Amino acid sequence: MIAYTDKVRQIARRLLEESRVEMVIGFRKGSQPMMNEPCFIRKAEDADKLVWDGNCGINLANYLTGRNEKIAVFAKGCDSRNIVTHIIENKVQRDKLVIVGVPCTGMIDKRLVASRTEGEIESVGENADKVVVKLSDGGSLEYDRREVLQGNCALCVHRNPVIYDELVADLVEEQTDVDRWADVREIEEMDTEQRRRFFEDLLAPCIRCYACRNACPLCYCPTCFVDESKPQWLGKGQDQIDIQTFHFLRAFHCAGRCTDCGACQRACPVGINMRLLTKKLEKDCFEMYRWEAGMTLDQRPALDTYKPDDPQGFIK
Amino acid sequence: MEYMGVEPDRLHFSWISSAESTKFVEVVSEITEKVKALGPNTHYVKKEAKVA
Amino acid sequence: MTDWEPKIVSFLCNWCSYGAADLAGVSRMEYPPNIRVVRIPCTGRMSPKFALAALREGADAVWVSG
Amino acid sequence: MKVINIDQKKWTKGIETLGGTYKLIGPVAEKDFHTFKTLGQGQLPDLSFTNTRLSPKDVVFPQSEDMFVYTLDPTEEDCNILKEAPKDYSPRVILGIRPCDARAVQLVKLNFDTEQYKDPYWLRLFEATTFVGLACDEPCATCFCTSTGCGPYGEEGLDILLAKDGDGLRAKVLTSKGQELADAAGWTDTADDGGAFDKARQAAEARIVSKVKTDRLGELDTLALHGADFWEDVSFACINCGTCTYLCPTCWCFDIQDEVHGKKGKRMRNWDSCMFPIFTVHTTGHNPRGTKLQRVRQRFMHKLKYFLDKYDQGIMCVGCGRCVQQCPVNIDIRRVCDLMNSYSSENACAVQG
Amino acid sequence: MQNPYLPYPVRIDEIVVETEDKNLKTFKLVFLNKEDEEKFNYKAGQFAELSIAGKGEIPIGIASSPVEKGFLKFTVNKAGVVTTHLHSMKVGDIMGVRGPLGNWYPWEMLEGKNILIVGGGFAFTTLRSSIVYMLDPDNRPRFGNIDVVYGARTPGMLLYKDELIEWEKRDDINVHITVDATDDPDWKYNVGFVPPITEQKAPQGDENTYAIVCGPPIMIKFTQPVLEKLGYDHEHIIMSLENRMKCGIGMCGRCGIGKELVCKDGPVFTLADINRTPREY
Repeated sequence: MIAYTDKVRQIARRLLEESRVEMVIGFRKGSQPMMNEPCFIRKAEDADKLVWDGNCGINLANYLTGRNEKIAVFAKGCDSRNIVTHIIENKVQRDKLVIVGVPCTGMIDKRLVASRTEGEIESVGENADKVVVKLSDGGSLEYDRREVLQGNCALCVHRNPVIYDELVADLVEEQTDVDRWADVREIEEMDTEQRRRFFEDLLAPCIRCYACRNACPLCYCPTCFVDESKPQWLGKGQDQIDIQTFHFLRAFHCAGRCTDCGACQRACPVGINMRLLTKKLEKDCFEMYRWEAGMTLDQRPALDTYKPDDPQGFIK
Repeated sequence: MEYMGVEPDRLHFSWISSAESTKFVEVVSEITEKVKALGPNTHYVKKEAKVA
Repeated sequence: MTDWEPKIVSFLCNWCSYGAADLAGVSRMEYPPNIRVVRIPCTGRMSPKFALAALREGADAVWVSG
Repeated sequence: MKVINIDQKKWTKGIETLGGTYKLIGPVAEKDFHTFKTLGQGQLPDLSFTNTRLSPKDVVFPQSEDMFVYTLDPTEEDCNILKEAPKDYSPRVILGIRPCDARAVQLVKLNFDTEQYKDPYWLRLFEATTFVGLACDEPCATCFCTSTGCGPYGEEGLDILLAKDGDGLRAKVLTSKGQELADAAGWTDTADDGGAFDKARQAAEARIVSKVKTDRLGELDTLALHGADFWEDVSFACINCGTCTYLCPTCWCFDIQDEVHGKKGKRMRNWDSCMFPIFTVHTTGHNPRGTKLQRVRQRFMHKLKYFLDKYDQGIMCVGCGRCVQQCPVNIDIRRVCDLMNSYSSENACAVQG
Repeated sequence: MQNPYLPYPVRIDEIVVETEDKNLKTFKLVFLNKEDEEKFNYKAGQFAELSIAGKGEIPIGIASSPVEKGFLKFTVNKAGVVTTHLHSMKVGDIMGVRGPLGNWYPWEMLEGKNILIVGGGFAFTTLRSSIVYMLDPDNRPRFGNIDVVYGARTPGMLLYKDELIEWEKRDDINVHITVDATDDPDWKYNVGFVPPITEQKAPQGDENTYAIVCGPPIMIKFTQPVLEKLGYDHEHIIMSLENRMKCGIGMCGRCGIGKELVCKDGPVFTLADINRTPREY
């Protein structure tokens, strides 16, 4: 994916030069190892600011709503599925977008690399299958790229964009040998009490900064239910029940829409894996309705439609 | 909700037509029995907020 | 707690179950007094937050009926 | 200079003794990072940490705290009348707070301890707390405390400063509160360290490579900075989560909320964040800071300009680097500070947004 | 340490519905403890936090005047959670008041000066407080001419109608009442928006004349050029700002505009002050 940078710059420059778009949304090099910052450029000569590597984990679909310009956006598999969801939900207009597809081989989990590494990381480089960490004391380390991917990327089966106007590179081979729901099954196998304890423990460190919600491209409600005051659904303090209610309800709101892009987990400052909640709903949608979010523009979402053969065993 | 640790019998769904008063009575009785068997809901109830 | 009686918050569709409840009442049928009925215009109005809100406030069970 | 030497045995013994009279708060390893927690009996603070991911500001300013309690039961005589909530203000000691976080408490104090009003909750907790700092010998790449009037061996806001010395610790007692604590713990082994403390300080300061310039911020015109052209670029990536504000040791904004349970209610306060749109929204729906740009600008302007102008005590940032490390989209206060500090209004028109 | 967050308990003594849409009520509050009343020493232009147990607090300008003893008056618009609940309360109910908060109109500076008051809608509360204060026989000689321009959407939306009529009759104050529109054939006062009426009726600005302006943003926006035309410079235009507040004592941080905190350093600012801060109100 390293080689994508040149192509990304080239495409951005051309689109702006030809005035096909007013702005291009991509990434620029971050100020820290393993961090890139989403940015926009409006002038062709700024195209060289853009980069693309294994640290572009932020979901750029987030930055498309509420804009009037004609925009070009770089989209990984998950980003493109969220763009589809946005189009279906009338949040963005297809004809105002130029989607530049980026076939993806997964993003690096910076927390994982940091926790595996002893000592201060100075910089991190990568090639097709290795991640190379340079330490500030001069030493260096190498990891197998597959081993330090974000949790969702390691399990991703839609690495290629599903919708695009042009591509940065040839499509990549999809992973077929992954067990997507192993962690969800593990929780399903617990009994009620264990599950309750499990989630209590999982969500206990939450500081309610709402980074998960704000990083999520699905969470675009003008007023989130946690902010509503008439009625006020939940308290605003550090009460554990309130915290759990927030996470459970947020997950419900993502049912049948979540693409498991991993933005929530990546954004969380205290490292909560709230994907364990959204993935359950993703799994249910897949198993009950054969539905995966954002795969096509021509189909209404599972929870948006009624089919006579929908499962209804739970109804008396 | 079951997944997040609420007992399955604490949540029921049903379909009753406006003419089916007998079914209504049946369902109410059945649910009440089940919940009685389960005992009171002690988890996931917001008690007084516990803060500093 | 021997005298404990469950509180079941019931969300009933105005056109279906609420009608059935009404009919049951008019017909003087007997049923357990444990349900607290919330009439909703349609089960489509139901939202997970209602169910969670009921449990948070101390309901012992939630029943949604169309 | 006289310092107290504390070997490992004395340290363990001292902590144990202190546990009898003080509530002990110290860093503990939890999952994959350190947090400041109340220590259990016999538990030692784990001093092998760079810095905690969350700042220890909650020791004096809990994220949620009760203010008042009341009853809504009309049969009771004091129905609807607010009463002080019972609180614990017993003496406590925070062990191993970093100098940057200790200075942050002093900056926050400017807000809560004013001539006109004093915040009783914050001040009582502050007064109940003895601050035992731990100097930083291995700062992170994101640390820029030497640029913010602090430093890895900064003493402001501390009662005792500890520094690692091989297996043991060296301590410098800075206040009478600190002396009391040292006496209570039995740390009395004073010796002349022959300047080792100062040498270690200089070495640590030299390790801080990240620097920002703040020299021009004071003289720049508020409205010109406010109308500067770089805010759109700075704020673009922001997702308006409250991570930076919640992790920041110097952010103090809060919200007051009533919660009722049955007939009993309480008024409590919770941290709030200028990053959230509802922070400033009026009941009419009008929001003076309705856009992301305005909110991001407010955060940086408050920290780097308004605070400086209001109190003349430097910027409201201690250079701990938490917001830099944890920002999900890598918005870097050092970059923003440089942009602001080097801003010249000549080539940009100051439009109010 | 006195707790500045603790409200004084008060009882609602009287409720007056002010306007025809019934969304504005004036509450007369009486302190339960005499010593609290003595501590609550305020000046016209200040506000207080009204506190309702279980609901929260709201900052409201004090409508009564320091020269009126024994009670406080607040005119409250029904809008949010707290105000809606307040509107459902009855005489005799217990609630809380915390204050007085913020600064006041600069009475020391205004001594011996002519005063123009321009108000619109339900922002007239602290202006009423000011007028009553200035008209007090002890205080009236300390001020020059007093002119008041007050407008509302319709006659039924005017606050304190009885007092307005009384003031209208006096010769030591010029009151110009106006409404945006009316179909009442007996309406004997002005019709038109506040800014043009100000232009017609208000005195010219000079060294010795100050304008106090309080009203909805749109009114303020169009009144400002009118005052400029009349010769008021920005140091002579005094305004009261409104921002979302919680603590009221400058600590919670939300009402900040620039380095000023509206709740503590304000709400009263001169236009010249306001021009020096970012426009975030």
